[in-house]
Amino acid sequence: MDTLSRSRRPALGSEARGGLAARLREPTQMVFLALFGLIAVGWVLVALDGGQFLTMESVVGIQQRSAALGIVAIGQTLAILAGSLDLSVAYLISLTSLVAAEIMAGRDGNILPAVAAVLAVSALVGLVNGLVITRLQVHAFIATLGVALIIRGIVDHLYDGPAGKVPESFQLLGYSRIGPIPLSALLWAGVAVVAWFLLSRTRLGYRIYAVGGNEEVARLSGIRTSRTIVITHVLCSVCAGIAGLLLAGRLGAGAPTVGTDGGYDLESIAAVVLGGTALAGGKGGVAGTVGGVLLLAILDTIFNQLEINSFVKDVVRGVVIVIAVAAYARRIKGRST
Amino acid sequence: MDRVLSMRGIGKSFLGVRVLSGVDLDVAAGEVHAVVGENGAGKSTLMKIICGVHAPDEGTVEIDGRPVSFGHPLDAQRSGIAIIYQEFNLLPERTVAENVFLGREPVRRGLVDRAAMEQATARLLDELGEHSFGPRDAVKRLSVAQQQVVEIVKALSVNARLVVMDEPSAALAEHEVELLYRLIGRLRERGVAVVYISHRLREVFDLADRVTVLKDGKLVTTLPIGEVTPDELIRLMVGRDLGTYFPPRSTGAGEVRLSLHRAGNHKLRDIDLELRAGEIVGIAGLQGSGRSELAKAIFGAEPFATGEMTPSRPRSVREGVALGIGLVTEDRKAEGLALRQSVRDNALLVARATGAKGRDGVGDLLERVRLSPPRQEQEVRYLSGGNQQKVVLAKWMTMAPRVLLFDEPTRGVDVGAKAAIHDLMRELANDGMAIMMISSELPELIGMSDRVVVLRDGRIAGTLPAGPSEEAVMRLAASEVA
Amino acid sequence: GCTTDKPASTTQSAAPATSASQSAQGSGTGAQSKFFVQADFDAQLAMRSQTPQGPSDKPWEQAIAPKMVDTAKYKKDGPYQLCFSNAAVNNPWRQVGWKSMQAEVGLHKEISTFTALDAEGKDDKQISDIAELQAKGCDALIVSPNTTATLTPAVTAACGKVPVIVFDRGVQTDCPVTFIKPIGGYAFGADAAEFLVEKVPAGGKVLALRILPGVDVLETRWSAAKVVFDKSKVQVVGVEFTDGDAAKTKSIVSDYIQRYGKIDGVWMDAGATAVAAIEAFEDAGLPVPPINGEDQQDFLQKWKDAGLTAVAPTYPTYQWRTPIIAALKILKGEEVPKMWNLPQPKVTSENLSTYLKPNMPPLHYALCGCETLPGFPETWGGKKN
Amino acid sequence: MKRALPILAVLAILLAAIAVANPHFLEPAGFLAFLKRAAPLVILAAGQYFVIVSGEFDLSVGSLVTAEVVIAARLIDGEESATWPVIALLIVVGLLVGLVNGMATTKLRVPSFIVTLGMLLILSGAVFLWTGGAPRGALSEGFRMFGRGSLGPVPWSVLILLAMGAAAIWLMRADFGKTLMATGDNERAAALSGVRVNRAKIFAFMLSGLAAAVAAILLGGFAGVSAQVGQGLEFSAITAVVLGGVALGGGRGSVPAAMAGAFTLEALFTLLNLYGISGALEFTVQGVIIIAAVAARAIRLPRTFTPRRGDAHAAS
Ligand SMILES: Nc1ncnc2c1ncn2[C@@H]1O[C@H](COP(=O)(O)OP(=O)(O)OP(=O)(O)O)[C@@H](O)[C@H]1O
Ligand SMILES: Nc1ncnc2c1ncn2[C@@H]1O[C@H](COP(=O)(O)OP(=O)(O)OP(=O)(O)O)[C@@H](O)[C@H]1O
Ligand SMILES: O[C@@H]1[C@@H](O)[C@H](O)OC[C@H]1O
Ligand SMILES: [Mg+2]
Ligand SMILES: [Mg+2]
Repeated sequence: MDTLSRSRRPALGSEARGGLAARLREPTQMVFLALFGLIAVGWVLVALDGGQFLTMESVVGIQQRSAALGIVAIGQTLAILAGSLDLSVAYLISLTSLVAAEIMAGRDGNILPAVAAVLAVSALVGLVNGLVITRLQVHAFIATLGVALIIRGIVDHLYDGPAGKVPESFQLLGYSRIGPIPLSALLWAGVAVVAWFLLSRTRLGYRIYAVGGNEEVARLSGIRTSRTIVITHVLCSVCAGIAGLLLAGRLGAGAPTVGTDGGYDLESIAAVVLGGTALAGGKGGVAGTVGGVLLLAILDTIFNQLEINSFVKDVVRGVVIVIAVAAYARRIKGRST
Repeated sequence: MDRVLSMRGIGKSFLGVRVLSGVDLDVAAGEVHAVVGENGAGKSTLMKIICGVHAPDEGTVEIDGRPVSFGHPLDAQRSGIAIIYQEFNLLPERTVAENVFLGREPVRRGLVDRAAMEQATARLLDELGEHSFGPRDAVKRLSVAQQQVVEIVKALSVNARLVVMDEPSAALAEHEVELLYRLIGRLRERGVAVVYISHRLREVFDLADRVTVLKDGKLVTTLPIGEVTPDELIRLMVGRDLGTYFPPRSTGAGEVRLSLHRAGNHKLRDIDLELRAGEIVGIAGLQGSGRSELAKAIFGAEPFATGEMTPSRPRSVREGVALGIGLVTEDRKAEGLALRQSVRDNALLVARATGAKGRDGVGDLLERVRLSPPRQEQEVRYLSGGNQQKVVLAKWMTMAPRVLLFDEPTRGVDVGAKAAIHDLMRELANDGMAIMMISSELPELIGMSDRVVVLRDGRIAGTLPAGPSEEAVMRLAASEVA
Repeated sequence: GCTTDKPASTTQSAAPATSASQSAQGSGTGAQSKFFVQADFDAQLAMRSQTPQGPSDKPWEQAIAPKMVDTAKYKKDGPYQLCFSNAAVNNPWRQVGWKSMQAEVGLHKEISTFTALDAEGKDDKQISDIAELQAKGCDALIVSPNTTATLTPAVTAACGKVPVIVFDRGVQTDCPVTFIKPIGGYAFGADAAEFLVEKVPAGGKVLALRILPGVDVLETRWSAAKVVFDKSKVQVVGVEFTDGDAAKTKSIVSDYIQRYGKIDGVWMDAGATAVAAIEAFEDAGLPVPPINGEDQQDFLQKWKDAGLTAVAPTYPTYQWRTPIIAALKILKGEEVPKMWNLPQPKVTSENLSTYLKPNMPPLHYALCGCETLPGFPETWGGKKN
Repeated sequence: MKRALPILAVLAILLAAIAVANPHFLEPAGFLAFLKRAAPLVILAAGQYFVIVSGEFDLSVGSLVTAEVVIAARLIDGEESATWPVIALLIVVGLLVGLVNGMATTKLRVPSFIVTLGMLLILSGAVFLWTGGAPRGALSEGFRMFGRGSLGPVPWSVLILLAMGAAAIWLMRADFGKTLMATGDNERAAALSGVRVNRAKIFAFMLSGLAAAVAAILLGGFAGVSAQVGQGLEFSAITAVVLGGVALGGGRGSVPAAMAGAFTLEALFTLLNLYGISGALEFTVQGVIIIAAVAARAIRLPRTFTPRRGDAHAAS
């Protein structure tokens, strides 16, 4: 019963190695092309309107505006790359802003304990998210939505308004800048670099891609997939915690609604997919997310400068996100056939 | 003898179906041990038990004389076991080097040492004589054969004491198979134990020191390769004589149900073919020769772009179905069944999709395909492979097709069900259906077909009358190699 | 170089934490809000009976007990660029006010540019907006803060660069040249509560409905009502948050009706969902008890149609005109009140007919002060009749 | 129906607990009031069910409900005669939004999570762009009758709920439902059996849009115009469906179970209210219960049958 199995399959494509052009067609690179395109369009529009587009202040503004979202979106990138997602970040941001401001209570000496507490609380939330997903086998959507509700209840129960006080020195995090670069943007850049490094240079990063790419393949290759998912969620939550710290620094207090007002849950997911990371996981990266967040921020800036009302902005955002992801889908399809 | 692996009384069931029972297997250091058996005999399952993917329900596994129980593939890896899985096990989005070292990336000062990883991969590729791609290429850009090489490299990179190869050569070209031979030779010299699974008996006789035969999940025997001839080995695997088994051939072909003239698409060229009522046409060819594509093109799933097809050329599945064409796909689970739906819902899927009538007869149909016992409300995922295939058949029979295409209809189907399916195919032909059958099992193909059409590189290499010799088919299918 | 866009200190009047009147427990009203400041409460209640200064036909230019501040140092020649950082336009109250403000701007030729940024209800965005506006060369900056505590640092920062005018919700610093608001939340809350205490028989059950916690203009309304209820003989059977959602409001009221059989009065911290509350009684086949709403047309209409026992304290939207007027005064060097307390009338059954304007849409606020502005009534969604 | 048993048991327990706290609940009037209140969410859950069972998500229903109510108010503007044309228009809008969601998901091959997230932004932006930031206009009495009034003792919304529920059950028993289910289970197998999978999914999104339109008519009728009316409803609807044992990822679960999930959620809200759980902690209890309910289902099944986390990668 010798089967007819001797085979020769032709290579799928002639180009085994991707050239520059191919690289630029990667979704994560495309977002930067879109970004430059948008800046050009913005420039023209604002000039026609009689304004100046990238002034010092608007450049600072863009960075300030995007720092918190940027940091959350980095965490969300990790979760999505691992094939998961996190809907609890918005409430966690509110919670950690309160934890930070309450512990700081206006005293410089309390900054370190407050930061430590924020990191601990957010890591714990991430741990819960991860364990509910892996141990209790609850779909990430429901698991993190449930955890979001739990945090929401606690926050709303304990607080009915801004609370705590962030000392002057810590508020510098929200306001200081070095030349045109705000400290908050540096913090964002720092988080991004760490995440980039983690993803591209550490075993954990490789495992995140593997688990998100194909959990079964990862498992068969000897990767402890559950552990990877749990760690990823811890990291994602810690990013949210850092964003909470930053916002506490900016607001001078903790605020029970700062996370949800900012829409950080869905907006961070939007930024990640805008940056070309596949919602199904395993493909994409931090650079694209940074591009996605900047794209949203530049859109904001253009609308701000043209004083177009926020409702138009929502419409445009919605359209941009869908079109961008459709374009990525087209690229990928075009290449594989 | 220095036993690396020793398995005793291994038993395993899936969803209440016994897949393995009382299997013993010993593999010594420096030995190449072949495991053979029919599709579904349980070879892969046994290997997955060795590698910690499945835990055995009963029995013991010893490595180097120490009992082990692996809870995770990682445990097996740490015990020095490497495996090339039968199914593809790569991440298409990652590079070759990343796949090779997946889960075992070399680190330096806490960071993944890309350079070391890529060098080691390059060296292994070099040893295999593989120069058509490099460590940094994305796996998704590689051909199936190239990907298989990556799998081999992945297993070799472990530096294991025991390497399990589950059909490693299935997608390899001739020269790559020879490299594989040499590599296995080198592993043997280093005292590594190799478990080698293949359906190609030539490889088994070329490589193995001993051979273990599985049949229906049970151990038949383990023999030194010198004590058995190919014919005897086949008899051990199949447990009966093959020739007498198939139902009697057609008594005469009827009207032309479907004909192709110079039809082609991205994969196929100049296909001229007639399918007649009452006739079973077998399609032979090497893997990748375009057999499945031919079936899908006739059916409308990957339509012909050029040429003629009468009565007409379907541009979609629905058009194909409207022409009375049905396709039993080669991958039942991925393409044939909605596994979580009931037997009844699956059987009625085509009828419902096309809004056809005649659904009351589904019970009779299920009886006719000899689904045993006919449990209409059961989810199909709980059925055995053979019963699942019968449900797929029933699904197409609801629309009383004029032409029915079978792609690997008995793959992973046990002997009894296989016979039932064969009988049924002949019955349908006798009732006036035109049948086209693709099978990689030559004996089956030869035994069933009234005519054998051989494909090579997307073209028809030749047509043989009923009952050709295997050699005749092979010569047409692989003339470039011969 | 290292710079900060933040001022050296933002620690004026840190927190209004002097919580007074530990109220009677068991009255059902819960603990007093940390936003409660006895002195402000007393001052506001007193202001209700004071006569405002200024033209009585233009309440948005009037001020109660003003303490004027000199603005000579801000004097400059026009034309002027005014900037406005708006917390949001996310409810009808703000929508009406925003229309009025834009119309007010249109009245003044000397305003060459009016730049407004909408923070969409996000503190963080408003902080950036304020910073960005400072850079636009505004001659004056108007701020309607999203939340009190959290916008304080940003407003303080702006104070150092331009004259700042804050209105509606406050900030915890007195650096703005002027803070414009109607009398305030205490007066609102007390007006409604006093009405209920008068109309609801002793021992009667009152349900208190609030939008959401944590906004000072709303917190003060409730805390004043609490003081009034705690001193009275009515029983507050529940204090619930409605999120300003009509459906939720209606459900909550229905539940209370079911649970207690009878509710004798409804207090509300804002009128937007008053009609929903009223409907809950109607749908249960019960008479509508004494209730308060706000100066929204749908409530006033219902009040008239159903002959309710009701009152409508107001938080007039005409206050949106005042910041523009104030900004121009400041830039012309005219003095303005430090605390610009606008009159805060209440609608009663006696004056109901003067406020009810059937040609205006249901969610319109009667005290828009917009009747004389160009574009009225269409711009505010009304029909010419 | 067998699948719906666990959720029905939970529902029965919750209803019993409500009855203990509030005996009036067992009287026809009390129970009808509960049904009336639950009707919009139950209808939304039925709509969401079609989408989820086909393997997709619809996050746009909340803002669609808001948009529909706001549109209705502005167009009717208190004019009785406008009632029926506007109701017809709302239904068309609901179907149209579903059509766009479905087309973008199937034809542009954008994950429905993203498509409907985009739609959420677009709808909430567009409708307020049109009205200037807050609702304007007013609903007519005729319009409000459906959410507020009754036919004899039975509220209209309960009748509409019964009709919609029956229609949903019928649809799922019909060819459409069976092929939709197969599509959600194994899209490729369905396509190779001649199922028009894209069309089935588009239809599912349109049903969800239709459900949102009907829910909007009931909610607008119940309490009048409000900009908050749809807030968070998408998450409630998805939660309800999942509580009913319908798996994200598609191919499993029944419509009655999804609707039972919505009733359960509504009963939970009512119960928490009745027992006076502090308004805020309500969310915490809700979160715990949702996770527990879904986890319990996963764990009860033998391990080999449980869906791997991966197989429902929601999102894609
Ligand atoms: N995870 C599983 N769940 C249920 N059944 C399974 C599973 N894995 C294998 N089986 C069944 O177990 C039997 C043995 O399968 P196995 O893959 O071990 O056969 P094999 O000898 O490797 O066949 P082949 O030559 O086709 O690779 C088959 O009937 C198969 O359908
Ligand atoms: N060695 C392999 N391992 C895994 N998948 C393979 C392999 N060879 C082919 N395939 C994939 O499996 C499908 C079935 O291949 P099969 O063995 O039936 O040969 P075939 O039908 O002649 O191939 P094709 O249909 O590509 O001509 C192919 O379409 C291809 O995508
Ligand atoms: O003052 C309040 C305002 O700030 C809010 O936005 O709407 C209601 C008003 O009463
Ligand atoms: Mg096998
Ligand atoms: Mg094939």
